[in-house]
Amino acid sequence: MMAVVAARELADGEVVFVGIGLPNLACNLARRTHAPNLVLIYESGAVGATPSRLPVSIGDPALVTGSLMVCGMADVFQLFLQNGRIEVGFLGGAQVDRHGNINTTVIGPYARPKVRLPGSGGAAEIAIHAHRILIVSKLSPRAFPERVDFLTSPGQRVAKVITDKGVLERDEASGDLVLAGLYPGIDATEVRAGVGWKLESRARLNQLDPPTTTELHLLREVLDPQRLYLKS
Amino acid sequence: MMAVVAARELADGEVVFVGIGLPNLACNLARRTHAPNLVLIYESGAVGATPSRLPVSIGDPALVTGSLMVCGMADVFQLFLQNGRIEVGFLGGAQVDRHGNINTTVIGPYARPKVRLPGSGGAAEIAIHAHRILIVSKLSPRAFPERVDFLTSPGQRVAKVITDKGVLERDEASGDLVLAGLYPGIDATEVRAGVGWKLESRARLNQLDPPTTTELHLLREVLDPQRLYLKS
Amino acid sequence: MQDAVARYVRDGDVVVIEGFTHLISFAAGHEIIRQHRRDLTLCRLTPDLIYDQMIAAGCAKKLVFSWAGNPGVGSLHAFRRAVEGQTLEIEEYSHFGMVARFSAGAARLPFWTLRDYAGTDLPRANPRIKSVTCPYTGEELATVPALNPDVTIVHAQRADAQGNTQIWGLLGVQKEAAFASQRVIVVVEELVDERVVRSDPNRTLIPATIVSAVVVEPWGAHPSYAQGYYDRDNEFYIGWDTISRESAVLSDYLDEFVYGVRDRAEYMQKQPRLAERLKAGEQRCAGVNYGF
Amino acid sequence: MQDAVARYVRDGDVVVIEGFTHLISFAAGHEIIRQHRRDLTLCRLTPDLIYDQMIAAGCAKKLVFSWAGNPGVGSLHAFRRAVEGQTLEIEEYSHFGMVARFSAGAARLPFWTLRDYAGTDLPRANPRIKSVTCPYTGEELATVPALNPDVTIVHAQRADAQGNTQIWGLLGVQKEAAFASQRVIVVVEELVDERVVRSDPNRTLIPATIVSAVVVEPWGAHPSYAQGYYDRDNEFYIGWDTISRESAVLSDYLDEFVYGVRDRAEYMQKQPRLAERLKAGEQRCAGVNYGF
Repeated sequence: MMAVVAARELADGEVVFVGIGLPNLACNLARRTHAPNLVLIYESGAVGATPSRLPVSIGDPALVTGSLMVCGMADVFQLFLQNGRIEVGFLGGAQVDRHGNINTTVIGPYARPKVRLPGSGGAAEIAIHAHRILIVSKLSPRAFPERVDFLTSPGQRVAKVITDKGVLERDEASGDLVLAGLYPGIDATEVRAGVGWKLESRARLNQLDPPTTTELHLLREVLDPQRLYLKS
Repeated sequence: MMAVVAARELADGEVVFVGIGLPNLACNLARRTHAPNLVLIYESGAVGATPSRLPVSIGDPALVTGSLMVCGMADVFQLFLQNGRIEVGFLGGAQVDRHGNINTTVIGPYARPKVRLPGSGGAAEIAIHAHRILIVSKLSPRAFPERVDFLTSPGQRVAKVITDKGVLERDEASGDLVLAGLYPGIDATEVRAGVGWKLESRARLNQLDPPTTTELHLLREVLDPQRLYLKS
Repeated sequence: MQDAVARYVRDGDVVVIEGFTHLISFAAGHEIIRQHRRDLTLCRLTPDLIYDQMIAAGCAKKLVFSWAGNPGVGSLHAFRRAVEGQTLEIEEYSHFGMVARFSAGAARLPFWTLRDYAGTDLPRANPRIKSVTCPYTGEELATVPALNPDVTIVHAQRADAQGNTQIWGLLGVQKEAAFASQRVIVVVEELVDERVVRSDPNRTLIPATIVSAVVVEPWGAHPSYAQGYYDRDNEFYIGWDTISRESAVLSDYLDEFVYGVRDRAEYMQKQPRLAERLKAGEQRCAGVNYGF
Repeated sequence: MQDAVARYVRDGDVVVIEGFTHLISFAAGHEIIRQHRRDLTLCRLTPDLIYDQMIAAGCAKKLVFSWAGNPGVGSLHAFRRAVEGQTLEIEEYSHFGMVARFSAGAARLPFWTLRDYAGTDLPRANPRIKSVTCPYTGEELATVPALNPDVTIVHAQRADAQGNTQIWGLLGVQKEAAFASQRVIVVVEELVDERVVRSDPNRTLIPATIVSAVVVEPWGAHPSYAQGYYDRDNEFYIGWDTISRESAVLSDYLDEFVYGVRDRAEYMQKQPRLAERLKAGEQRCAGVNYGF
């Protein structure tokens, strides 16, 4: 369901900066349904990739073979990202707070971390330069604290947070994430239980359509038949 | 003779930033005599070129075909020149002054030029970054004024000025160009007559050997049979 | 070409036709002259004959450049007349300065830092050359401001219909100029299938995502050249010295070869032996394996 | 490889083994472990398994990085143990910050300017992230200091005997890291004749003029990959999670596959089915014409 909702967020022809896992699945699902001209850019330097297998890493050789352009990483960050050429960026994180700020650096204090996470990678600059950020993350009070332990990627450009139970949006007035849509059969209280602050709701909540048979078929039989990323 | 003297200034294995005309002839003469491993870099981006014909421009396609590397101009200026990877740079100019400063910009005041020359091109940064600058220029009081009308390329790194009558060097103590060597049959007064300031001499003047028959053969029959650059 | 210029090049624009000796779009320059564009700010490292023609034709208000000569020949006479007669504004850098301006523009930074200009008169002639202090070492370094053209025109060997563009041989600052620009017109020798581009993605210099229009114009770079397609027309460069020395002769040249033809195809038909004389020989490299 | 590491990698050096997923020189990392180098400052965007191994083997005093994980799998456990146990110094940037540090080093500038870090905690965690004021617009922009390693090791598909090195597929920051470095070791799948390099000069990423040593080491990037030669060994990356979770198991791995072999050839002989499983398929592009 998360991959399906994420896919539906992408408009045809958009330039998307994409990571591995669910975002990659979502982009490829969108390309095979309503957005055949989506341009996928990976921070590894592959532009317009059409991978013949599910890439296991953003540096997978399958992203190179048959792509439209392969450039160095200085070009990726300067000419594409900083230049403002990326419309959508996907991010995930160990923690997402009420402002949409993301932490992928440490749990606990920086100097004496309880858990050392991988760090920013390209996430800081993606959050700053992509026009619209989509976060994909499963709900839990730990993952959605009121305030992140470390602010790796600022939340200003976060458009939506696609969770396993519903969709949050950033409310422009308050700058807070608010509940905007619910998946079939899910109640707002279930979403609130997975969030570490008092989650407000939009006046009118979207009821999101369940995956179509086409979407399910593509995901399960074509895009990820080995269920590498489709665990739920 | 100028091409021969310039060629002899180059040591085997050196990395040379080379322009068109006599410097190019000199480099190719050196490559065929004592310096087969000279690496020629052109500001157009051709590295290790071995042109099959005499290039008419520094962007000649013959510099590309069969070269070791072709890179963009941002790389030429940042990764090679500014990085300090260029050992020798050749420059010429409408005016060279007593400090070795070069003018390739204007004769007369900048705002109301008597003669508008092409401008710096890469000359300003070549003069600043190449470890050793060789100037090739014919003597005349106009071409060697006491002070250039416009300082395009600073003279600090000028090692020698190779003229049609003798060789000047930069004296480290005074910072002035001084007479260092004479061509066969030329008198010091002839050189002084071509210079617009009181030219000092080294205590001991070099008497430069005339071109060998090999050198002359290579220049006239192999490298520039149509006498594009060998006018004198 | 007519449509692309009509649509994307406007009076008063900051226009860049780049290409260092290689891949200079004379075809685009001629079309701009034919469409009587005015008050352009023309930017280019080496104005070359094409800007000399555009200056002579009255398209240019200002020239931004780093080396204004006829390479391997001598002066650009229309340029010299305009500067010595003070009818053309100029803004002058060195090559590195111009490259840095495009690099800043392409990276969407307001300036670029370089070690340059110490001891030269260039910053006095051009107050836009400034300096910055390194926050680590305290050193003073030169800066130039970003250059973000309204439109950049790039000639290339090949592109697909979307504008994914591949270039080999000298690369100049084509990539930086294109990424720095609001609009990009790509002019190619050959339109190829997307599969050709995808078969060798490392050769792609400009992606379709930044391209406004693709124009197919074989021989569109003459008298400049396209590696693998045709040689540089050195005779033309030498001949330009004579043509451009007198305004009247230059004017006759424009009448015959620019205003007097409708497009590049007619330009080539007028000179039937050109193609034969300049057509490139064959020196094809082997491909590499992109398999995994 | 033994000679190159003995000669060019010294205790206390700032060492870079670059390659973004692609072309990571595991062979060089293993040789550095075998030669018991100590107190190294290891720099790399993505430390990957090779730095995890070098950290576990005690080579590293400090790690400079931007993303320290096992790509597509999870954590680098030796790294995590060292950081959580505070036995390893770290200096942390984002990817763009590391790319910018190499770019500055390669251009021999003391710093690089970027639009980044506004609103993040990274500058608080790393005081070397500073800022500069644009001399044109007055904007405040982030800066990072240049990174100039003592030695950079680059794996590549092919080079000639002098070190003119060609790479295709993902390019990472190989060029910038090499140009930034005092010494450069190039490790290649294949040594080719200079004529092969000269037949396609646009593919050359690193020129011989900056190369200290060329080492021929087929399969030297395994479990990373070399486009056109062999695939990434994803099974190994997944398996590393188990191996590295326990110090003792990791230690056994090093004993068997690093200390227990003399060189990469022996490493490959120990795993006879590896080559068969990972050998690249054929997807060769056509060549282009460099004639004129």
